[in-house]
Amino acid sequence: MATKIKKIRRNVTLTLWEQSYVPEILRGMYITLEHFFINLWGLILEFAWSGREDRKIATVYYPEESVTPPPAYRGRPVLVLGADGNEKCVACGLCEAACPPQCISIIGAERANGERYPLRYTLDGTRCIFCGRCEEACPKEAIVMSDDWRNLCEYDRSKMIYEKADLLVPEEKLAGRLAFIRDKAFGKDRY
Amino acid sequence: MNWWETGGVDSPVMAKVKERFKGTSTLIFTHNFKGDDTIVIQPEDVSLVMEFLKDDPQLAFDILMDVTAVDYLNDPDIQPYLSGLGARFEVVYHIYSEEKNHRIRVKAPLKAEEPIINSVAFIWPSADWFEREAWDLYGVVFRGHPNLKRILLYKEFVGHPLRKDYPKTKRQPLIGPVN
Amino acid sequence: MSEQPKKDYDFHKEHHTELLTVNMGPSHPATHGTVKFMLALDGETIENIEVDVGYLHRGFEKECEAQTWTGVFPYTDRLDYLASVINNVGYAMTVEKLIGITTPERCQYIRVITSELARMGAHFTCLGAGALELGALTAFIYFVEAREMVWDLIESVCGARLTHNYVRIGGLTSDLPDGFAGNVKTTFKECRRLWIDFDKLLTKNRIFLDRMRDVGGISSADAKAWGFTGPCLRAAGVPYDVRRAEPYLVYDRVDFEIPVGETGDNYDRFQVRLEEIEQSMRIVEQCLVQMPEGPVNVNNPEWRQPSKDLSSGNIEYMIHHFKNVLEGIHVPKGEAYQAVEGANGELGYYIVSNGSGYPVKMRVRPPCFPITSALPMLIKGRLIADLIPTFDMLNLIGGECDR
Amino acid sequence: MTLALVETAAKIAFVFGLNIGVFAPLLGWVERKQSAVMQDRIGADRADVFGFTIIGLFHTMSDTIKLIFKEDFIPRGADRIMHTAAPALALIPALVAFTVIPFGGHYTLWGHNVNLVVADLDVGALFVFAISSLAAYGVVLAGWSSNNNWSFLGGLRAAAQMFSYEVAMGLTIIGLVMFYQSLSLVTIVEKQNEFWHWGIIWHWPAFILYFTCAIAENKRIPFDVPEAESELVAGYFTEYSGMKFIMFWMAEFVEVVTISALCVVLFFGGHHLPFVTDAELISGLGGALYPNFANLAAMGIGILTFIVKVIILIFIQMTIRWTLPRFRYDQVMALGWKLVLPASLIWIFIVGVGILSGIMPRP
Repeated sequence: MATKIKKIRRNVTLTLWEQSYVPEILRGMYITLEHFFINLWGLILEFAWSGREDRKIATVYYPEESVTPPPAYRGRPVLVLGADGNEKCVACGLCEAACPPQCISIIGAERANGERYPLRYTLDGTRCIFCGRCEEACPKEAIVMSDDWRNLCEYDRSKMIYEKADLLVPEEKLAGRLAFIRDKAFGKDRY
Repeated sequence: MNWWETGGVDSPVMAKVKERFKGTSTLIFTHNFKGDDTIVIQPEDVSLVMEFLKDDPQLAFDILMDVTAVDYLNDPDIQPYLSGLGARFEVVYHIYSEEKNHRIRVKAPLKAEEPIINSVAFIWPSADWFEREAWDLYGVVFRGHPNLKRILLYKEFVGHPLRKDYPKTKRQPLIGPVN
Repeated sequence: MSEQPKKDYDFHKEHHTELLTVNMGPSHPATHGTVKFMLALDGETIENIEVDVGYLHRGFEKECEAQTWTGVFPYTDRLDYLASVINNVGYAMTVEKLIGITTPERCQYIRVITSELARMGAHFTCLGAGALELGALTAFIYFVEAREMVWDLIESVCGARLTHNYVRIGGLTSDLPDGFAGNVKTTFKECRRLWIDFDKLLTKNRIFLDRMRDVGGISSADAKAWGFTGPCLRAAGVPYDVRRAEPYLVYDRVDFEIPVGETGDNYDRFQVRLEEIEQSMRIVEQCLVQMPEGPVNVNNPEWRQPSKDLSSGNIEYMIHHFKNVLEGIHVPKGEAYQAVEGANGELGYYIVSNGSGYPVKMRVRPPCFPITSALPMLIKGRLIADLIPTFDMLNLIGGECDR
Repeated sequence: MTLALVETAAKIAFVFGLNIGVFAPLLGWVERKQSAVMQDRIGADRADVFGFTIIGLFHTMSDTIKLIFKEDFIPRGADRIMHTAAPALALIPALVAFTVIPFGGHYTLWGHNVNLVVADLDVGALFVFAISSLAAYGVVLAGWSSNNNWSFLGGLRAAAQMFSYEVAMGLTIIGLVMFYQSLSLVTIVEKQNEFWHWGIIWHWPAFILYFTCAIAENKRIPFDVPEAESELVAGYFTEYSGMKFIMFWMAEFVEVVTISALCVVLFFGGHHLPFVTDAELISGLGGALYPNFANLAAMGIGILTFIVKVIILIFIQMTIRWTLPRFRYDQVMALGWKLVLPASLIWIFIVGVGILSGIMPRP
């Protein structure tokens, strides 16, 4: 493909009429007022009866309305609680090694029937950068990036050190994310 | 089979450079691994080589893309000529010619005890900040540089952090408010 | 009327005025927080300026030398944090060049799509901030709104709005979501509407023209000497774009134009970036049409983590997976340099490997680093009010310049 | 005697109550809300009293309360007296200029002649320009006394800009004064009772020039170079916080209202309705049968049209504020001395020729 070069508009010669500032101010005001009256009409319609879809304004009334993140969204990493009440994690330590800021620390132990499980699983919420490498490294799909982003901040750093109790989330809640991992991220036909 | 023995024919740029420096001892080594033409030169001749690369009409290397240093303390066997010269650092220049659309990588091995090389800031002004960064992080001295001071780190920083013998977890002395 | 007063005699000797020294930055509204200008002012004219960078230096190289080859990706996000995917793509392609593998067709198309979306986001921010610094708040908010929509698109693909962490060596973390093409169409319709509004608000506006034209100009020879690349070099009249000069990925199959300026002043840089947004949209639309179905990852467990349902059952894959995560992939010995067209210019990676899982040298060629070194030459003798648009149009990104 | 006193007190209460009590805080809300809707945003709407957030109106109240309780910080090495006096010096001229502006006409209520202007000076226009030039002192003192390089530069810029635009502003009005043969704003308004005698019809170039100078005088975009956030952090009021900061903002908003009121009086026929003269209005409302009621109604309508016109002009100023980028400092000076001043001189010449040759019929 020959390199096609496009000369940019230099607007060097302004007609005398444009030399004076007046047409430019009017053009600028026309645009901003156009936005103003479209949005105003949208607000009146919305205020009157119709609700959200009439509103032309891009912003969202945050606490009342909220934005639902897409399936690919990487929120807080959480441990998956299996149907049988035990976590799926086998304390192999791969997420601990893969985590760039090293914010995961695991102490493994074995149950009576020889299954490994994490005796203690701490994830340092103040260090976590939500990069999703723990989710990739985990061979058992035990740690998964939920789409939980609300009220993650605390006034006290020690409260942000998540222990196993605050990390466990039942599998049904994470169905969306697990489906995403099995299909889009690591599905068979992606390779 | 070592990584640098790629065989294959020399590109016109490499042929021109080899032909120019055939008799002299400037060229220590050349290779074009993965298609990147690379020449390794004696540190003393850096100004000579650079001026030739910039002024020669066929080469016309007019944009100095990058100047950086590499510390081969722990594994000198990566580059074949390092152990022979007893060199530890290596200053690497990446230069690109906009008209001819070709690139070259020039490398100059430096000994550990006196990492000094001539500055190329007078040929390409863009080298000014790159060389200051190489001095700041690696401690390579560029003779003739307009103002060789630290650029990324603060004045009172002790040592050159990117050297391999600078531990990652080293603490710096605390500096209080100046006034 | 906007010509600078030519000084033909030495002002100080005649009037013995003392220079007012002022520190602009590092936390000054116009410096976006990471650069300090030590100005010696004679009234409003800048007699002497010294640029002091390094306030956002986080030791990127030292950090990467302690990380495995795959663990470096979250760090590359934080270089040019306005267009993180381009950094990821640059790094991944350099390592793939050193290893010698090529990714499947669909992966190359998706890499181009996400890079162009990220470039649009970066240009929206740069132009919006440029207009904001000159007082045109409404124009800034229009482009922030356009950027929000593009970031929502990227979020639906990569999972995060700013630190994308989307590309891997030999592939991508995930494929495009369903209905992505439809979203792109509606978003681009909105973006073009806002682009036209922004263009109408500012491009022929006499106040804006006087502030931007003939300010901070540079000739093409000087631009090349000072290491300019990207929009700033193209504004100076040199049509150098890595996507055209050394086509990588699928840039040789898409048709787009390179905007080129004439005098290299702020107005040209502004126009070149504005035009590049339009070109990026064209590229994304063409890629969405040409993109084939198929895999996005290299099916080779030595480099790319295998698919989940295989590895959890098959012990041989499991060994590879454990070795790759714990020790990192063993990139063969050697060195490689690969340049990619970043939002600010040529973003080059120079890596040296000694065959182990950890890089020996991980050098990033920051496009805005040499451009900022030319700022004193551009601005000396001009007014303090000219420093602001010039600095904005050079578009220094703290993360990329200080690493 | 006491009746006249009561009348003046009522007028003063009305003018300053309207100006400070209603317009200044309202403009704080208007600036946020209008810019928000213009920029596809929602704008401030969180401050609520018992759950009622009438689209953000309580925000002005919450701002004022917040700023009253904020720490009133005087920087080290600042000149304390000047630093405290500067905001007052900036606010008072903007207020006082409102006294000579007639917001209504002559009405006879129960045999008593009421003239709706606080001070009916014969030199009304001159008084306004004299007072508004005092505002420059407040700004320069603020810049100089804050012991901060940025505000020092901001103060200098403000001084130079305000002086150069005062000169131009005065000259743009002389065309009108020649046309209406009087400096007193009250007679100017009286002569504009018919639509075709309004100032804008014949003097629209003077209106454009006057409006530019007025915005420059008030240091709002595109002339807000003294407080250019991107260059001088916040210009002359960098070191101000709490109530003093609010006084600078109040001065700016009151100035916006004063400018709009002046434009309405000089160019848009004060309180007159477009095609209805005062006499017709009073007779139309049953002047013969109930004179007092008719006069009272006419007075109400007069004040209402005056306020509506002022609101329209404020809306225009706000739109300009949110549309244009900012000048560079030397361009502001060049525009003031090389474009506006000569243009106003030429306009005076044109008006003179027009009047002598009879093209411009004087009312």
